[in-house]
Amino acid sequence: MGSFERTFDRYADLRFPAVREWKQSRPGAKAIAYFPVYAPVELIHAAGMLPVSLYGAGDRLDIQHADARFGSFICSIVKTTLEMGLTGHLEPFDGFLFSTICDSARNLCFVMKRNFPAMYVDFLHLPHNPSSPAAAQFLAEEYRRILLELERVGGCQVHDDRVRHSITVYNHNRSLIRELYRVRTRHPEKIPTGELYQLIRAGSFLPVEEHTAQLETALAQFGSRSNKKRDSIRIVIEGSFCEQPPLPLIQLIEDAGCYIVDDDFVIGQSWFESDVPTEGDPLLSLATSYLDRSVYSSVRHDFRKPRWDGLVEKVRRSKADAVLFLIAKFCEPAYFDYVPYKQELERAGIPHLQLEFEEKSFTFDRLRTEIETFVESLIFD
Amino acid sequence: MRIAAGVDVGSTQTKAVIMSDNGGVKVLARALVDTGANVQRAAERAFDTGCQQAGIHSGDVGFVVGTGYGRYKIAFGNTQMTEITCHAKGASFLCPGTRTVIDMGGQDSKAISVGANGEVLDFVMNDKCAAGTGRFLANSAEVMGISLDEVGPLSLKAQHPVKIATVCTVFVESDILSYLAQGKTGEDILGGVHIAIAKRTLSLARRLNIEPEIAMTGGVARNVGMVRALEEVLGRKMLVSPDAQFIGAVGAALFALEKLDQSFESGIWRGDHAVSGGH
Amino acid sequence: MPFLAGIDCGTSFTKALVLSEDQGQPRILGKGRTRSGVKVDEAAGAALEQALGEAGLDRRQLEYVAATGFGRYGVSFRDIQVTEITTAARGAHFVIPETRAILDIGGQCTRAIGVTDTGRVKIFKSNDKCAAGSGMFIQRAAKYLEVKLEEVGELSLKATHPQPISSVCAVLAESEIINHVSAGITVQDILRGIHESLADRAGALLKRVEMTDQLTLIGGVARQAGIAKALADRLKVKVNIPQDCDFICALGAALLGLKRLAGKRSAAETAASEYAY
Amino acid sequence: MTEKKEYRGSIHQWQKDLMLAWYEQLDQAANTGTPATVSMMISGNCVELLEGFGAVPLYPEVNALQLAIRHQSLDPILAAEDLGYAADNCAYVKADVGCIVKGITPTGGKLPTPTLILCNFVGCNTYLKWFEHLAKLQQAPLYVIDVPFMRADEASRSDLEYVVKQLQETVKKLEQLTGSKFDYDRFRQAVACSSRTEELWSRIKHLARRSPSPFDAYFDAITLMGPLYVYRARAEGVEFFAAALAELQAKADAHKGVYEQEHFRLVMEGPPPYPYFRTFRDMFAKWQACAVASTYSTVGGLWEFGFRHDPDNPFESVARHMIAQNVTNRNFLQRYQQIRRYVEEWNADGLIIHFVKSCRLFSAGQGDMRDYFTKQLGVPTLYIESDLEDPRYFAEAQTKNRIDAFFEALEHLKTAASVRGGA
Repeated sequence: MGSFERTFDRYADLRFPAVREWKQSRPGAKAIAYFPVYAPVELIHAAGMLPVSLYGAGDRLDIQHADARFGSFICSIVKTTLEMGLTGHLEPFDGFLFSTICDSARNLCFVMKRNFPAMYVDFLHLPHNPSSPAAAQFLAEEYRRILLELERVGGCQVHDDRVRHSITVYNHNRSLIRELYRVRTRHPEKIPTGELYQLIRAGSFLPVEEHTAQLETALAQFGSRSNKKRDSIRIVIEGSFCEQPPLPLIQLIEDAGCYIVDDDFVIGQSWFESDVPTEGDPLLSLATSYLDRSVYSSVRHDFRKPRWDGLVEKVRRSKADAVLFLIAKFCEPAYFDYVPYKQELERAGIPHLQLEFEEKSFTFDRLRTEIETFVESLIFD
Repeated sequence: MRIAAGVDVGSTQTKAVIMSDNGGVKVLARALVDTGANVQRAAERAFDTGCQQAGIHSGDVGFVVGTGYGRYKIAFGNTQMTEITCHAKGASFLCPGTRTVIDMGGQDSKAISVGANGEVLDFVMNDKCAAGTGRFLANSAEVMGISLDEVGPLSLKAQHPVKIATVCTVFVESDILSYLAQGKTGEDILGGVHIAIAKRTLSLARRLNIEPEIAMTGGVARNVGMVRALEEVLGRKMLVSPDAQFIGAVGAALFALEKLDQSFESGIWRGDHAVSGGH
Repeated sequence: MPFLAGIDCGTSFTKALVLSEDQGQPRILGKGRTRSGVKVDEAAGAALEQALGEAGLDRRQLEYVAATGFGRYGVSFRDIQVTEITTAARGAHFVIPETRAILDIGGQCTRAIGVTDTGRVKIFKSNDKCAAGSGMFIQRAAKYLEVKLEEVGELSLKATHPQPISSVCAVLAESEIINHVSAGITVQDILRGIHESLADRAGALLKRVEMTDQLTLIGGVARQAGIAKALADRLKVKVNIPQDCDFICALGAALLGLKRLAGKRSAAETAASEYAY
Repeated sequence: MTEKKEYRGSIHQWQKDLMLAWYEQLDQAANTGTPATVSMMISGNCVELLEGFGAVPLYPEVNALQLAIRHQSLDPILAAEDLGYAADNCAYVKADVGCIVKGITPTGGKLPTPTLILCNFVGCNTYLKWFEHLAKLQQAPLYVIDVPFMRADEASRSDLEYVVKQLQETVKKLEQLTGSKFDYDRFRQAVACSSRTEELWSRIKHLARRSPSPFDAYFDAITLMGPLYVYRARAEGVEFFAAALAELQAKADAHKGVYEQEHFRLVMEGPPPYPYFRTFRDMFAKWQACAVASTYSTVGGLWEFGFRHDPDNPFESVARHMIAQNVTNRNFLQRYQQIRRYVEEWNADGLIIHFVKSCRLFSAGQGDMRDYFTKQLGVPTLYIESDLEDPRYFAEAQTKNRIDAFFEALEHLKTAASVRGGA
């Protein structure tokens, strides 16, 4: 699967070669970077721009300026994102889009605004009250506002059909991702998560059409594999929805005796549970889809169906033995959710282990010991 | 004869400097003792040694300013000032033209923007945990079984400096151990350690407007490797006084001299004794 | 009766233990202990030779070697590697069967382990973000106060007015100690204070592993009388300290080895019998 | 002398009595089930709406800070951490949850299970988690008023409509829960009361422009904040703040300041370290440094720049207050400008940024704020870190050292300036 290793090199490359190539081949075309999780990529795509998800800088950039701006107790992705900006790495982008996911990310939005006054920096308010009949209309308005800004930045007019087309394109892309996840849940030995991860992650910077093609090939290849099934436990990973764990850590988890049968890695790439309807007002359709169709996560609040129910369902659905909380250091939403998650898992008799990581960490001895112990405690009688 | 003294009680070492001003300010003596367990006694020892060296009687000293973390423990001090204020003053005396001070002590590191008259314009410090301080170096030396003085020179010989993951002074030990286990050379490991601290220190200093001249003070200034590492990340040379570790005490002594002609009431002299109801 | 070895490669010391099974009862035949240094494999070999010497055996008689601890993957001649948490649970449970909660205060990391009645790990928590509350904390204090590490325990027992240490950093705690000393507080009181703040930090971990009325204390620091007392006083629990507690993990490893070996055996026998059939 | 510098007029006792009366009402509610109580967050609270039901607000934050001031916050915090809360979770939440689990209350009296847990989400994502956990813990109904964050300078039409609709939904919800009809006139009167209280409070804030300032707009303002959030929309509130204004006005006219001699004027950013409230205050008192303005005193509402609730347009003005007129729902750069106005119009010598690890809403990015004020505006700025509830993060020696160094430097600058001025 050489192609995916290449993908890794490309997303690991902080000069964003894929983005530069895309722009070079389309004079005047714009690229918009967005902070992870729930971003309306359809709108950016419909405006003829390249949506790119910023997933921090991993361990490939020393924080030299950003920690003077964001002090102690702030997660790494916030700092490395700003660091990339302050060190010119974000030069290929024409705008940044942030949303309500957490307080640090929100403040980052406005710190970026101050430090890059020439740049289009916007903040999307995603409703936290889906039970209100007014929420959908509000969000549709909010999407419309953003679309107008994008039209201004791109100097273009975006008609509803363009948006509908983009919705269709992304619906297809996400349905493939959902299918890949289904296959892995059934045959984790066929699709090592380290590999799947890189494949999905590629979608954070590749043009969606190109990524969709990759997913199709991969799906074919994976299906035809016949890898030996190891004596491993089946786990669900929860908590890595924003800042991403280093790839070696993901591989280490499998290496230490776990099959990852479901996860919330780069969840922003696959955040609708079913297709977004293409008929009617496309913005309203996207809005209602966020409210009724998007996957749960610690940064989305819907008091009609608690997230912990979502997690327990996920474990049952994927026939997992246990849950591994893989939480980014200083990620407060994930810290908070751990408590009710833990309570509900224990009520349901599902074993779990909580681990903390930082995107920039590169030695994992302690984590390895904890994961192995966890596995040993489940396999040794 | 107008004589004053400054005593800087640091976490590891206590320094005393005796200065006189008869038409020209000059350092009569400098003394250095280990702080050890009894801060008060350390201050006295340093002060007395200083007086002996200067060949004067402690009674000849007109005013004593105490600084450093142990400053409130100096029984014979007339007033106290923070080491930040004193470092700025001392640096611009020993290294004229100083605009930025980078101080690396045993347990904290700080950066100070200094005005033309040695006044503090702005400062930042790292004092909540010992990450990236002189102690970090001392521990590394300890783990590798070499003396602290060898650390700097060795680090200069690094070919491929290793990457140091942790900044925790205690955890760096296990990092070093595993590198040794991987067969990395002491030079490369120390090189990595020095770069790690230098970068951390610089990112602290960046909170200020770093302006030349940059002076390095504190015990770590004696470490050639650290000076080099810092100059590399800074991209420019620094002023390093041979008396770097005495700068706090010198600053204190200079204030003590000024104090000889000033009244207790003028603002800057509001040491804790001077203020009613302070501590 | 098979001979097995468990080897625990810790950061500072490597411990080896040789055991055999005697009428279904594991019996310890020999122990070896050496500084880990930088070459894990050599240290493991040396410790093992000591243990074998004590047992009057030689290496070829060993049927199974289980490695555990920080350097477990570095033991080239191992049959299996298991983490020191799993082995601690097994070992402690073997020596003190009523063990349900284990506290392991290591050089850099303090760990609490909840154990099932069969010696399986139920849940564990470790504070390894920062050396606060680790054994290092005591080592530094001892060094600073110029007392031998061995004396620390006894001294702290003599405390009359323990002085709390609040600093979260093992290194910065020193400056607090400086203040205490210069405030004329006795070494005993300071050491006890250190033990107590250690006990409190450990208590927080132990709560998370559902400790009930007693705990089993292992790891090098356990040898200090003072910490055991501090734990008993502060946490109001019975503190068991297994004798030569720093061999617990090596023992646990050997015991797990025994299990695996038994497993293999029965498998082999069924295979053989089938063949004979 | 520590007593002397703290403002203690007749209103000081009055303030205590008001808060006590509030706790008594809550205790009564716990025992008898009336009045109805509604849990709310301080920031951008809509206490006016509750008046339409004669319901009493229940502020978990107030309980949390009361505990901290009384040095009782650590136990509940640890209790919460035993439940699995992380060291880096907001300690307000941990203290509050710990109290409920252990049955602790600040006064010893009872606290009711609220009729409704009303999460007025104004920027603080922690509020959502907090109230969600409370609802789970207390088995009480939860409703969220999702307030759009300030992404532009002003609240948009769609923002206002969205919040107004939710306020009306809240009314329906409360009608179901209390079984009583919403009293619109009483609501309008409440809004009218608020606008009067706000006018008085705003004038008090402006008294701090005087030199010397008659009160400390950080430490003393906090004593006045309790009544502001609980009684703003009631006659008691108007009365209380009228008296407060009169007293402080008299003090100002007599040129009486917080200290014999006001040596430094400061703007304070960030919540205070409640577990060391007194110690912290003393560190500034030592230098006769007086806070003339603070952002923390505007979490509940930002009134010194002219906003008032509007009885002729009650729902919309409540919505506007929740969206645009409290510091927590305003964006970071708007906070920069708020502080900038304080520094310039209240004529301060420097800015103190107090980073509290609990509150990322307040603290995330304060390094950039420091950068803006020191490098772009040349305002002397001190940045210190601790926490608003968790006593484990206050390093007394280090904090004192920084504060002393800051004032030593400020003193230099002032003397230099006066010398230049003299020459």
